[in-house]
Amino acid sequence: MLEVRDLCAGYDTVDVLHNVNITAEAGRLTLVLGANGSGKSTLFRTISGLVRGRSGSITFEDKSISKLSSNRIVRAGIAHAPEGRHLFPQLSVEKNLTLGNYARRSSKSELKELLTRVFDLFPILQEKRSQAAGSLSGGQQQMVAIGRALMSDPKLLILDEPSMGLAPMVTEQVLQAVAEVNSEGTGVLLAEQNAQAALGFAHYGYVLAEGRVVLSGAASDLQNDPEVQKAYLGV
Amino acid sequence: MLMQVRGLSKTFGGLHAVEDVSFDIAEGEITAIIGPNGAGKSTLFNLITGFYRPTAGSVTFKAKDITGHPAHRTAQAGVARTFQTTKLFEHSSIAENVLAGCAAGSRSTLIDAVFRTPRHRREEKASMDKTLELLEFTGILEFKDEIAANVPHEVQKRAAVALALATEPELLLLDEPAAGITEDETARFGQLIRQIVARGVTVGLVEHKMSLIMSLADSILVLDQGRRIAWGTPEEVRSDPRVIEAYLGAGSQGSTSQEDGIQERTPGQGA
Amino acid sequence: MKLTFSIRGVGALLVAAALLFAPLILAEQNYLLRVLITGITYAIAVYGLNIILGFTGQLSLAHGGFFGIGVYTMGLLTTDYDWSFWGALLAAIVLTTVVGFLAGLLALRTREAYFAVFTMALGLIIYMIISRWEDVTHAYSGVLGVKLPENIGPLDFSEPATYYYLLLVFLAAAAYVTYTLRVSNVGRRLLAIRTSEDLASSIGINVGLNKQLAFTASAGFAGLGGALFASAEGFIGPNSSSIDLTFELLMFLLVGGVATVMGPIVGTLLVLALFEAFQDFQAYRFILLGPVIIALVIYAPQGLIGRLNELTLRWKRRRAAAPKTPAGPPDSDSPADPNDEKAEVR
Amino acid sequence: MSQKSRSTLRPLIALSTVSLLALTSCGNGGGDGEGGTITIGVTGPQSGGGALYGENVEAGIRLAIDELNEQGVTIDGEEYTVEMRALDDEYQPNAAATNAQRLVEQDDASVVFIPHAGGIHAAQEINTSRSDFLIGAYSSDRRIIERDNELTFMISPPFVSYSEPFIRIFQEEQGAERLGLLATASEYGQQWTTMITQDWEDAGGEVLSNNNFDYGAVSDFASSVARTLSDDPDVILVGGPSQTTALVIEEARDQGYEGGFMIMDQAKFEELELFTDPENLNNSAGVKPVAEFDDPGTDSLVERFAEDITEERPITAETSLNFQAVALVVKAMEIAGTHEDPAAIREAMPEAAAEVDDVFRVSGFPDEVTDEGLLISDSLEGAYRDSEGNYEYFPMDIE
Amino acid sequence: MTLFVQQFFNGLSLGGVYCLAAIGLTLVFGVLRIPNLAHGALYMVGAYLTYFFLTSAGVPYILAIALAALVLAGIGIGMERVVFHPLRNAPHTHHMIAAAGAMFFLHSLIQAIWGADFRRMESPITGRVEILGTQVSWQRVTIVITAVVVLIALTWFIKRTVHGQSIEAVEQDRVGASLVGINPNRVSMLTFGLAAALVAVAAGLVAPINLLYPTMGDVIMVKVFAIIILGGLGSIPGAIVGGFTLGMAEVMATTYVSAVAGEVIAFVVLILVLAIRPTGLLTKAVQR
Repeated sequence: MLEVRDLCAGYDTVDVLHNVNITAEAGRLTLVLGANGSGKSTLFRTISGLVRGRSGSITFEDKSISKLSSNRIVRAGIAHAPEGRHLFPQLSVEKNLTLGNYARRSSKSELKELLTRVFDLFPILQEKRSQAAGSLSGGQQQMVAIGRALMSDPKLLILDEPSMGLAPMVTEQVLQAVAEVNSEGTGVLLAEQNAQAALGFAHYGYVLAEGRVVLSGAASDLQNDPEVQKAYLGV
Repeated sequence: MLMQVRGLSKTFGGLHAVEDVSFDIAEGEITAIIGPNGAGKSTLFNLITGFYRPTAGSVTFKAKDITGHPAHRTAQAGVARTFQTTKLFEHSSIAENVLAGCAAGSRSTLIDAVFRTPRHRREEKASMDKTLELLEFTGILEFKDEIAANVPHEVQKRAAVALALATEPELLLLDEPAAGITEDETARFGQLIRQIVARGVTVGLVEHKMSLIMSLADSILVLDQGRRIAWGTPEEVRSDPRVIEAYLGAGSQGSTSQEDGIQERTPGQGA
Repeated sequence: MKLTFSIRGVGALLVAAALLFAPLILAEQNYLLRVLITGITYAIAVYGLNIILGFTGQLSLAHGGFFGIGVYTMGLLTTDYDWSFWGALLAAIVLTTVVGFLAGLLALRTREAYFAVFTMALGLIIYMIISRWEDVTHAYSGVLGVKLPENIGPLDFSEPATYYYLLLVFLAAAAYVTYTLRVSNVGRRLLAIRTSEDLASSIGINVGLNKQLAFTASAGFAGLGGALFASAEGFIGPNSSSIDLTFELLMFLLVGGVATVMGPIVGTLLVLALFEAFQDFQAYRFILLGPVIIALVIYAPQGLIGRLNELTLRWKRRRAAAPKTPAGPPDSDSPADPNDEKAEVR
Repeated sequence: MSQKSRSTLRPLIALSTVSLLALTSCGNGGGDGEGGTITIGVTGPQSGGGALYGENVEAGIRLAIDELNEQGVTIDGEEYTVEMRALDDEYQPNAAATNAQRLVEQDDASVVFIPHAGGIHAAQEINTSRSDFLIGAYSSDRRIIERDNELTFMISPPFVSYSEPFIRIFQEEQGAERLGLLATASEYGQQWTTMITQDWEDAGGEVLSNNNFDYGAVSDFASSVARTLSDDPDVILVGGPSQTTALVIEEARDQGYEGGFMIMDQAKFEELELFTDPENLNNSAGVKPVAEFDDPGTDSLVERFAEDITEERPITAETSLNFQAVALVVKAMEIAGTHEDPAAIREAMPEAAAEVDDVFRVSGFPDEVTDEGLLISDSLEGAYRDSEGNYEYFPMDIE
Repeated sequence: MTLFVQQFFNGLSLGGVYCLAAIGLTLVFGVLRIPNLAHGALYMVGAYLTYFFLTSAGVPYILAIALAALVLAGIGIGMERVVFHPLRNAPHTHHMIAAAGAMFFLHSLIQAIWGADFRRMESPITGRVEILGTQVSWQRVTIVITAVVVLIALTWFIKRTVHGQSIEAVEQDRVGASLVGINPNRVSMLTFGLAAALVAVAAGLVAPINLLYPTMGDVIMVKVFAIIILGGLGSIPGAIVGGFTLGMAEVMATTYVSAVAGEVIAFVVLILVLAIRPTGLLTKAVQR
């Protein structure tokens, strides 16, 4: 569904990604592992159009999206819950969520359906629906971020380190929800540092190190691969 | 101990970014700070260098308490730093950048400059000499007249170090010095850091590139969720289960079994 | 580096020579000499603006006000209080410096747009005081008969050319201070602050103190310019402290080149020449000049001198067979902020 | 890279070319040699808040020049064409002085009309020392002629002339006691206020709180009006630009005020009538409308103003007084036999006053030019609009 | 007491006008981080456009204001495209200078078209109404009512419509806004257009009790800056509270202290606020 080929990208004089190749299949959960600074966020930001790639191609459902602006990409069916969440802090949870549907402009009934789906996934958000997003706890904010991405009814959901800064129990909860979304048929591209927990849910995984893919394989295979550890700890 | 950090904490609106962290930086050594994303490394850096004011705890440098001193005073005391996203005076030439570092420590006033007093001329000469020496030392002399924004990233990284060194620090703190440069460049950068230590400047660094850290650091401080979870030599840290857990998640025991289906890729080769 | 300086040096020398011989060339053209005289007093104030805007990157919109304080100190002291020109000149500098210092204490707690708006309010308050405090400033009635400098030996300053040369001395001093700033440690500290306050403080620069000093000096120059203006004109009114003046000064600086040594004088004289030239368009000249200002800001924000400096640098580098230039950043339109990439938890 | 630099340079090149061209053109702005042309210089506000005022002044000068050229101007046996050259000073004193000098040096003007006190004062710093030109001062600030500047003549009657008749009308004839102050807070308004305050009190009246405010800078003046009315005045001093003054008067009437107004000479009845219901102006004293004069040239000028300048607004004293002054000054040139020697022209002015053609006698043409430069007319009158809306005119002594 | 009631209504109508003018400025600042110095000039153009539609085109008053708002919105969008869009990555100094250039241009343009004359725009709304024992003109009542209606409509637009929400979203997080598919370019244009339309309404409302002249916007601009600083740059509720506060303060200071006090109060407030709390009184401490 998503094909990233020979992608190079970076900021100003910094090259972050070097010839990255990644494929995310429809309906599967694809994991991108890597220590921080390995380029996961840049990869995701390039896919969702926040950063322009320098070379290489990105295709989604056989159409090139590497030249599209981010609003076009959302409309094409890719939703990105970024690292740092980037919520609208002073708007209510519900507003944040409905804004997630901005590109889709769904009808009222569809919107309601999508909203119900998010609230089913994260019941706590229903309780807090009229609170300002900025006033929520980190975990709840992460749920809003995921929920907002889901509101565009994406074919591919990109999640960048949803567990960052969260307590282990909350992480568990969030990852469970991601797995649930995936099991309902939405493709997921997930970046995680917390490799072990995530590999349990994933179908396929890539390991990034210093802007390159150094390992890839079925999640179950990666789970106990010492190379993964090496990529993280530089053993 | 050159620097002693005791019980340092910082909360931002209820969130504990750094909590009760203690460690030492020994003179003439290289101390590294590592940890997963969001572990509080940069916050710790900012606390030590006076960009943030700690909520609790103390920082002692050369037996003097510098807790909560503003950044410029910390720098004047002998603690220099670089930034995560390389910061340079990007519209100035590389040489002017380093000169700015010299300027920061200079005592001369506008009066001196206007009337070209002996002190002024002496300092100007000294600054220029020091700049050239530092550019040579960091290996970027040939770029001295280039505008900082236009030089390759590696050169910028080195210029940032030269700039920091121009303030004649005793402790140099590097925030992700190897981010965004290639492996070869990283290796060369490691050499530079060793040379800096050889000059008599103690080095502390935050870094993600484990290859660099493991081969360079004398001691490593590992943070997770704002707390210190390990502090020791590279070997100690590497085998510390808490560190492995922090990085890889619970359940990882660092199994050594290698199974089929894994393609190893060499860098740059592509699919 | 040497070559660059020599090219810039030649340019500076040309401007200096032109200014030096202007009274001889203009001979009986008192009007052009008058434009030059006014221009130079403005330029001195622009050098002041250059210190705070060019060297620390803060946009002060109070400089029309500071100029006005200089104007009125000179104007009132030499008339109502019968001070000598020189005494009043000193008083004007001291007063604007003090006001600048005090204003800086408040204003510099803010930054960027806030600083600009704050100083704009400050400038307007100064204007209000000058235009409303009738008992002291005579408000709109203005002040008549501001003194010219007392003669020094054979120098008779009532002679426009002589007064012109006196102004030239002050102008040269202002330019020299700017030059010195550019190439000295003091200026490097300020420029460091302009590029990055964080980086500046990380190398031990006391950002607050240096900005305070720069703002103070900057106000002082504006006051000096104002005082000389008052004396040159003889009659003064509240307009000489208005916000419009601030914008004119700003335009002079921008056209000439922010943070350059020759920019203020070249920009001031060029724009004034334009204003005079476009007099025939009368009220409608801004239909043309307005877009010119906008185009300048968009296409040549570094100003005339800044642009020339860049070109000489580039030319010089090409001659010196510069080292391979690395590929520039891609022409990206994305709102990406590299800082976000590795943002720490807040 | 080079492409980019070229495009960045273009505006700069354009700018410097334009300015160079402009500078060179500065040099040859002068007349077509000797003999043919007399240039009358004008520097006044053409842009900014005072632009209309400047336009009115220019209109008077232009109309006079057209008329003069039709009649023909002969100096020392030679035919001349009169031209006007006007520059914008945005009401700024120093710009006015600069413009004056430019007009003198580059356009060979020997007379420069300046319609604002600040500009006149600034020009007086140079017109007898650094340059040599005659100032046609259109301002009623008496300090202008008190400076002993030999090359100045004052076109409009000093505003002090209005004080005595105004006070007579309201205090003596109507028995008013309480004077409210609601004029514009400009230099001029303040001077007026100071004068009236003193004279009113000297005559035994009471002056209430000073509520002068800047007519040009306040976005809503209802509160100043309300405050003035709360003191319960019998008569109120108002005045500034006619249009704003009309609104102030209207606001006061709307708030229920029924007393009288003393209208500063900057505002004109004929303009006030356009901006507010004329009934609001009943029981007010001010400047006599130009059209109401029955001098020999009045009707023709009113007509020509409507034809050549505009029909949208009536002609006012700003136009008519400057119209007269130009005729006077050109006549003085003819008598003096020179258009280049300001001192000689100035000297011939008293004599010229009697010889100007009737067509230029419009609204109280000066009968006398005093040594200090004041133009005095015996036929100048003020106007009082009574409670029925009829105008009565009263003589004024110019002092 | 009557004086107070009278002045209260004066303050209310002045405040309403200030509000409408200030909200646009604060919106532009919130979305683009630009202090638009040409805002006063837009106000002036808005007044002239209303005048044009009312007198030359003979359109009814309220419709004339609406048309003027529409045209000015177009001008605002044009200004965003031509002047500010090319400068989006430039330092704030450049914006301010470019805005000043635009301001000078508009002054000259309007003077070229309509001349420097003062113009009086007669409002078809005449007469007075007695409220609490004082006479209040219908025009002022109209100002207050229209201001309130527009403010409510604006709030509804911002809070309840997709386009309005996109403005708020960009204001609060640009990256987040891009990620939900909001085109920041379009939001910039929308904001500029909206700001211009609002300021046109303010100008159209106040024109009948004031005069039209090319520099009429200069005075209001400074006041409006004072208001948005008072309310916190970028805050809509701040602009509303600040607008009414300043309107009321000005009127009351003029009434009970002096005319000069009324004129300077805006600046004094501005300096005090910035001295005490540089980011504005009503802003919450924003996280960095």
